Amino acid sequence: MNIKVLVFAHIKELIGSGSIDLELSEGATGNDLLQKMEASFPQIKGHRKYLKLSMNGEYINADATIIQDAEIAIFPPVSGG
Amino acid sequence: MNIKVLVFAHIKELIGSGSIDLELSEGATGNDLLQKMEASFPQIKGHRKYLKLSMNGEYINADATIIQDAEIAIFPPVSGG
Amino acid sequence: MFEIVDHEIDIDSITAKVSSPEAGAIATFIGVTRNFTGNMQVTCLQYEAYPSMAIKMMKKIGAMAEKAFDIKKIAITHRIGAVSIEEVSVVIAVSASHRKPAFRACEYAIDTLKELVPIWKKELLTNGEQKWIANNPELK
Amino acid sequence: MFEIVDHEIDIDSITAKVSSPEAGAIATFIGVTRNFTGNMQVTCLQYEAYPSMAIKMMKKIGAMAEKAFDIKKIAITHRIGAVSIEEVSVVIAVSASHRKPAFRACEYAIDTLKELVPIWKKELLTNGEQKWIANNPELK
Repeated sequence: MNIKVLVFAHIKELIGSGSIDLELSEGATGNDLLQKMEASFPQIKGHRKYLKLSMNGEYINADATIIQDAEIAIFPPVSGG
Repeated sequence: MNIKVLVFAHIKELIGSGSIDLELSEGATGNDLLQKMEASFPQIKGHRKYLKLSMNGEYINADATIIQDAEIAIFPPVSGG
Repeated sequence: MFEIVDHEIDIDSITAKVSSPEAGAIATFIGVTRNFTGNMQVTCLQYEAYPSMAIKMMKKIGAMAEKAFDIKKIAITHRIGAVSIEEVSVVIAVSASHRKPAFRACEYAIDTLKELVPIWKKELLTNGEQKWIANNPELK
Repeated sequence: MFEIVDHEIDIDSITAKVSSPEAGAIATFIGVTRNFTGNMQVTCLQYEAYPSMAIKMMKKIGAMAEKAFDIKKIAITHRIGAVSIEEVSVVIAVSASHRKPAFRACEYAIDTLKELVPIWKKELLTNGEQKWIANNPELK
């Protein structure tokens, strides 16, 4: 399945784009997605320990299953306020 | 000594004036002043237990000595805000 | 920074007073006239002050807040006269480098204002009654 | 009641949103850009948001605050883009019958916003450096 991944802040700067299309197998988890991202963008390796994941605007754990057509986002810890 | 006493809120309404001139002997205390006030304005009797006293804009206890030319005020518990 | 006014309070102008390039946080408290007290409907609140002592006590509260909390600036404005429903009777604004001391000092200031500052309110009820209020129920 | 804007925030309009005839107290938090971070001088803060999720999280914070505290209304506005020194990045306003729940809910809302709402800030320093900030120092 094709998944659109939004990235923000420092991660967006490292990747050079705010939106990435990834091909994932059915039943893939957040961890699978992160691995695939790191394979495509090695420059984000080392950031994984603090990265946050969301699916359709809700936080998810890295072991959650990615649902087809969901909006996924990867970003560093938030710092609004 | 002649003392000017300011009164506020409910006490002012009971007395019908915001400012009273009282004749007190030298060394008179807040209690003496309150007694004199009650003698002149019996309608404020019964309110004494909660009345506050100030001298020159600072709270004082009823046993404090009244200083000549000081601005004295008598008022009910405050309720601003 | 400490004032008693007899007209509507402009909240922005009070927060502007405490603005500082070193302040990252401003906490404010805004007191507003409510429509009901218990089950009695209110027309407006009528505030009366002992102005010179009220300003003196507000300054004291400001000094105590600056001593007790790591804040930059504090401003207090209280309105007197008739204050209708949804109108503002008091604004306290506190700036600080960080938000915790701003909140603590703002809450301290309104709590202490209600204890010390010689201002009194009378409720004018829709049934025509008028009632002086005590902040501290024990003293009613 | 929950919005992200790319222009100056008008504080009065946010407090007006939470006004209610049943509310006697409004507590607000105003976040402002400071001139220094540690000993580095700041030119401005640059905020970026994931807007749809940020609004969703703000609504969640509002719902949680209404459940946890006896409040009437809550409004949150966050600015994105460049925010200069002494300019406002975020305003939270909470109305309640009484002041304690208004303060508690306002503080809860800003604490939780800083944990959950997907907005990030970058410091632009006078020496030309740019630095992304983490609210939680453990995660830096």
